[in-house]
Amino acid sequence: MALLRINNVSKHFGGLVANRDVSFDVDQDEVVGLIGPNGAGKTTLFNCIAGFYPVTSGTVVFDGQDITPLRDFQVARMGLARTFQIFQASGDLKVVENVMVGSFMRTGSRGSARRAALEVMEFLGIAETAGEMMTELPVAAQKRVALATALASDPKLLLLDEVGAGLNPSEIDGLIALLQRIHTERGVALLLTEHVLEMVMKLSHRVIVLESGQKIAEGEPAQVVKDPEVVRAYLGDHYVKRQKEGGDA
Amino acid sequence: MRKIALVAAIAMLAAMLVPAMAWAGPKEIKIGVIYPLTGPAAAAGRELRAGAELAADIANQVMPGINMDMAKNGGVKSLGGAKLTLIFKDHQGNPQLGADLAKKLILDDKVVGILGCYYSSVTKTVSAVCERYGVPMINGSSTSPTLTKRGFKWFWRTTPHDKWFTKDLFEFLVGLTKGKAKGVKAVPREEINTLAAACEKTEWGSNVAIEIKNFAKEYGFNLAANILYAAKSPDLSSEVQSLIAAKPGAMLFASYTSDALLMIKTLKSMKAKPKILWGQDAGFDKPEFVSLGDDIVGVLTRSVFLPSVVKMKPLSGQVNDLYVKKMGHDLDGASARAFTGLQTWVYVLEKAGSTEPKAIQAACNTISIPGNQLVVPWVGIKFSTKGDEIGQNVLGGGLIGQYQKQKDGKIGLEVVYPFDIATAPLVYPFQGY
Amino acid sequence: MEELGIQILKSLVSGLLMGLVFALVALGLTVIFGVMDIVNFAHGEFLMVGMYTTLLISPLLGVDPVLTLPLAGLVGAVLGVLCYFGLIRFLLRGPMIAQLFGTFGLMIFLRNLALLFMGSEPRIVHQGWLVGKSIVIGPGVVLESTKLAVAVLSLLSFAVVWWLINRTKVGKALTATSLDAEGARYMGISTELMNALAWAVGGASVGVAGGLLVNFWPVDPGVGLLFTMIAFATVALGGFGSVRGALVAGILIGLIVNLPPVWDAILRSIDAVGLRGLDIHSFKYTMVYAIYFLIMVLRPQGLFGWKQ
Amino acid sequence: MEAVKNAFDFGDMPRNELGLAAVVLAFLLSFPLMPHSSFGMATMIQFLMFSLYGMGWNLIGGYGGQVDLGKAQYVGIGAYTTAVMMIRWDVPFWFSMPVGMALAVGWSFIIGYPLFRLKGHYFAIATIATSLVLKDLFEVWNFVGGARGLEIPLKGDFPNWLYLQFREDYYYYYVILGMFLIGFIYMNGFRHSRLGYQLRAIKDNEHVARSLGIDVHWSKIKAYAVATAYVAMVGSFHACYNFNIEPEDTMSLDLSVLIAMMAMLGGAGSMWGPIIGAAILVPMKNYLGSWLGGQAGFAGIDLALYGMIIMFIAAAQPRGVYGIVEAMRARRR
Amino acid sequence: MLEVKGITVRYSGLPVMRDLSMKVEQNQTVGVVGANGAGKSTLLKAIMGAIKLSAGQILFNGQRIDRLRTEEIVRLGIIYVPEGRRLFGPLSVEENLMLGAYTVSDEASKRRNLEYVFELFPRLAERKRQAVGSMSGGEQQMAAIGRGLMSSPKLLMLDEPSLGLAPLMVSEVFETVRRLQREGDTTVLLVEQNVLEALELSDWAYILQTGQIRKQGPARELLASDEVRQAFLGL
Repeated sequence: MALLRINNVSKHFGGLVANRDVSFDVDQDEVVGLIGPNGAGKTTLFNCIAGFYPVTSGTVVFDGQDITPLRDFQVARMGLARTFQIFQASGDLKVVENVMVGSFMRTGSRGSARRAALEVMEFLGIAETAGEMMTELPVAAQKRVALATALASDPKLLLLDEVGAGLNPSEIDGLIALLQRIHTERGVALLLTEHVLEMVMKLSHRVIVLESGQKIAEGEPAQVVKDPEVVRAYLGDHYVKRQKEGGDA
Repeated sequence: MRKIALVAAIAMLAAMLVPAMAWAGPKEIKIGVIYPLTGPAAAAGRELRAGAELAADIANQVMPGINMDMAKNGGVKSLGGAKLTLIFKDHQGNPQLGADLAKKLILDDKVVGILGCYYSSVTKTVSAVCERYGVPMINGSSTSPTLTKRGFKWFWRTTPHDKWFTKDLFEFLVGLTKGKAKGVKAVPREEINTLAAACEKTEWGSNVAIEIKNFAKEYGFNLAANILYAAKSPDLSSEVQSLIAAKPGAMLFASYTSDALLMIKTLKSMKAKPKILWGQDAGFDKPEFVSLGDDIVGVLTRSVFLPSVVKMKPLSGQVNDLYVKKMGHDLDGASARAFTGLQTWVYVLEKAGSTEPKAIQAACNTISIPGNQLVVPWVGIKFSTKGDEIGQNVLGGGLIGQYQKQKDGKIGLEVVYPFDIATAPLVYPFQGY
Repeated sequence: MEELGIQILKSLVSGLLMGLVFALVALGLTVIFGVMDIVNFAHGEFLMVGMYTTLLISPLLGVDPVLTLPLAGLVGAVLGVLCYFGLIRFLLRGPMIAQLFGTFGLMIFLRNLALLFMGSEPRIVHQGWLVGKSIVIGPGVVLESTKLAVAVLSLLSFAVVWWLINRTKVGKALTATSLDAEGARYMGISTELMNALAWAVGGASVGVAGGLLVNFWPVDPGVGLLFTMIAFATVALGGFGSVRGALVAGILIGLIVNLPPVWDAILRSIDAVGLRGLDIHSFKYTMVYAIYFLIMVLRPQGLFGWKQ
Repeated sequence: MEAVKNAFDFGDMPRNELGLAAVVLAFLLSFPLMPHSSFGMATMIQFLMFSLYGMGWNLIGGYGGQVDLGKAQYVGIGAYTTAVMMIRWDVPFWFSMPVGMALAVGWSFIIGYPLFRLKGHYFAIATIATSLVLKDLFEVWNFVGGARGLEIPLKGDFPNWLYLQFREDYYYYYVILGMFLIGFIYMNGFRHSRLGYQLRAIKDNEHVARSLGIDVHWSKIKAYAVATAYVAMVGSFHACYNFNIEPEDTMSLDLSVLIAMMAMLGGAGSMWGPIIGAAILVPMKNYLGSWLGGQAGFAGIDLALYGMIIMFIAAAQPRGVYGIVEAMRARRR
Repeated sequence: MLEVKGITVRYSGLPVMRDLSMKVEQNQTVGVVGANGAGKSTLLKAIMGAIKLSAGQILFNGQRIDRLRTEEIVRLGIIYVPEGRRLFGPLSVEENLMLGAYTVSDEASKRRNLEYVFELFPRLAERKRQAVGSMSGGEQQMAAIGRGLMSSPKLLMLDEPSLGLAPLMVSEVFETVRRLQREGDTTVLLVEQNVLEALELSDWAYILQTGQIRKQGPARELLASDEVRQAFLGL
């Protein structure tokens, strides 16, 4: 029994088809990467899974329950957390308070919410920023707090939308290690979209490739990268052509 | 920045902590006067203030030309010729502010008593403060009937209230059918038996509406429409349409100034043709209303004072001359009543011979001022001390005036009721539009 | 029954006229909101300024009040531009809360400035081509000349604004600014100028409206509030920023506030004594707000709105 | 019990703010003992009333980020409940006040449900609409006295704690001060409650809030209900303090606007904002009005000045006076 | 033609671009590539005056433009086709194009440009009355580029023109850029995530990372370097 099962999900916006008949599974002990060029419909799919958009057709089953009709906050309470691609900290919350909002999903008590938040922050190595204001942190740290907040809600599955965007290579390496620990030590399944392919390749057990809203490939990272369809989708026809020409020459 | 804030805070604090440095001289009697000097009724406030000031001036000086007891004494004789000092406060039409100001006057300025407040709603809160502190308050110009139904021990009202005025109207209508009106033959009852009323729906107007309803029943008139409309409404066409559709002989209004102006304009545009058009003072008795000119010839309004009273009451003429000198125009309902209110204070103090509240209370409850002392055409001033109306002047009376074109071509109000003191023949029926 | 029919006709006519008056007053508000998403709480005070302008200037120049309309419009436009550069420009940087707050301040400021200089007494125009005239078009069906003029001006203004927005280059630039101010700047459009223009157009339209209204309505420093609340309901009902919506919603509100006489006529014609006591005149604005609230709940973007 | 602990936990407040709070508290407690004018006393009572109104407003306007211009309807419900129960059934204040709060909260749920589907200007104007509708109904509803309003009869014996009838204002002062302290401490607890955190997360970013399992719509309605309780409580007090209530002064748009204005001026979304706002605007309104407004020929100059100050604050610092304080603190750091 | 000299940009105090310098020569096509968040759009917006500089200068044909307002920069002939296209959705294709010519007062040149755009993108001509928001992503991108061409720009800056487009559309868009290179005297500054295409198109390229230039050189050379392939493809 897969933790998350996507069955033939389609999403239309007016006449625009953002996702068409996408199906795949994520297991409890898996890290799955969802890749594809810009505009392939990855974020839309995330939003459909998280209940932020109603799907046009198809079903999403999470933890044995059909969550297709549920609203986003209900889905979140089921144990499906997510991070956002564009994260804007504007408020007057301190870092620890921000993370507490996540842990308040599981408890009504401020004390235990705070303990849970601090524990997660300790785990993520950002405990020392607890008293600072969100807006005073650099972007990379803000992203970590967002991750901590999602994690503090004690999810079974974490949807990560472009967590690596805007980070430099060394920061990305740190993030990879962190995500691996989240997966192994906390037993949280991960489903991530990423532009930084390097990260997806290193982390994922399995990769799903979307293009123009459709799934075009699925498999182990090493294989998928070699898939000519994928290379073409990512690098364009010319590149494929040239590779061939190069091969011929 | 910090320093400025600190200084500002200290200044603010000081302002709150230091009581007003009003120095009480030995021969000074302080009366707190609370009127709407700004806000929507600021125009009336100006008249009220001038009326009260004029009364104080007359009381404080010896004025041989005025046939009034208080004009001869140069102060309150029984208090050793003490002079009156008026402390004006502006309640802006806000009951809460009015109450706060009353406290300020009572506690900080240590006034002997209060005069005010024009708006019935403010008079209510202010009189409640006075009642709590046991400070006498005389009210000269609030016409809500409920004010004297509360059994207050420290509240007296000189002016007749809306119930009286409305009753006057019905007496006038009945008299009209009996041929009592000057210059008009008996009007067939059917002609004016149907009434239609439109009153603004704040506390004053809705009180008037209730009185109209009750008296219509009592006098057997058919009240075909009794509309409450939102005051300061941008559009009165629907109200006017309903009034016209009721086909009334008389249209009755309770409106403040801007509504009264818009009402007349709308009535004109819709070609309303009632036989009688009557307004309950307020907006119908303002200079701006008079500026409507020919459109209001024949309109009736109740009042307690009309300039034409001068014709029959020399005393009124004397005071009016002083008022014209001060303000440039005649006394009106507001200023004459404010004058009378303060005048009552003077007579009460004279009688009490003391500024002790108890003495003033006793004086108020037993005072009787004859009509020949007053500028308003009343029988006199005498407050009821029992029954369902405590503190109400039982000798007051209303007038009904009619806008008529006078010899000099100006539009002015002539008294048409009470019939026996009418200053001009009634114009009937109303011209219509 | 015949009486009822005539009453419906009368109410339709006066509702339509009044509706066009409301629509004209709301026009400037919706134009300004359309371009920069700002609700101007001082809108009614602009109307007041227009009214006073005509009231004061007409006797000064010795011309008919109607002839001073361009001046009233000019004063409104100048006031609008001044407000934009003096206040609104700074408010745009802040959140919505600051915008409401700032225009509130403007409202209080303008109203009390008028009180300071003009006094609180209502004043009216006594003489003029439109004053006190009305046209009888049927049994009891009367067109008041000022309202008729305002209605015509209203239709004209809507036509002009529609033309300006849909048929001119400047209009396109205004639309572009309202859709995406940053994007518009990349086209070389000076959005600052466009915003100022919107305030000028908004101010002018409400200034002219005020100049015409004062032929029938008395003016005092508080006159703005009567119209502001209705204008808000009009604009929100029609959908913030929708010119067409303001026109339709204005007429709708005009018709609603003219319903009570029809109700009275119905009661008379069926002789429903029991219901006589129910005076719905006092509820006519209640109905406007209630209907506004219901429509908002059912259709949060308003009748013709495309922004939320 | 944790709720109580939360309410008294001021640990996250900057040290200088705590010091300020102690000074303010000492000042408030001892104010009646200091020499003061009665007008100053009345001003202080109004300051406390408006602080509480503002705290209520701040829950939705500040923490929730939605501008509410219809708070007066709840002042009205609280005031009328107390007045009606006192006049008709002789119910003491301490019983009618909770009933008034409960009725107001009930009404807030009824209109809150549709109201919070709206946002921005639509929400603001819809709150005006609901408040005006209720006021219009009260103006013609004879049970509550219609436009004539209700007047609470004097019991005659002072002080009367049961019916909150006192001669001297300092009794009222301590009653409202008690309410203020309870309100302030409760607000501190609310800030630390789950709903408090959730509300701030909502203001920050609704999408993120939803992804954390927060039912945004329902949370706002709940917070609105708490806000309503604050306002209705003071409304009940207002009825007893004023002895007379009318729709025109308890439910008017002016009152709603004033409440919103004070909170916005002080700084929406902070504990101190409404208090600062009331501390500035109430004395300004009263003193400026009585100093300048009473002068012949200067009618309006006080309020024109008032408008200018509001415009200036709005343009200079959208987060209000507290925003200025914060900005200064940030610069020093 | 365009010279960026040591600019620094801060967002709420934090530098997102530090001491960055670059050059665009007349009639060149210059590519700027980098990952999401590397600061590519920030660079273009800074050139457009939409973001204030904390330090540095920007010169266009020798004139300092970093103090000018956006609309003044547009009038100098720098046209920005923004990321996400920023078309005016409810307006028609033609209206959008005409807005692109907002700064042009010469009717004849407007007409000429319109014809040129329609010839370049026949599909836009077919749909000129359609609301631009209802068209497909590729068509919208054409409209956006077409709109940029309406004022005969001296420097055309394209921000991620391939974003969100199907591969076929992407090639079509790049084909257009190529054609502009051949036909006109338009200088193009191209910002792309689609590294290979961008590098193939450009004469000179900059690789941007976390707000700084990491590498620059003739585009072909960069294309061949392993470093680039690794950085962007993880291959």
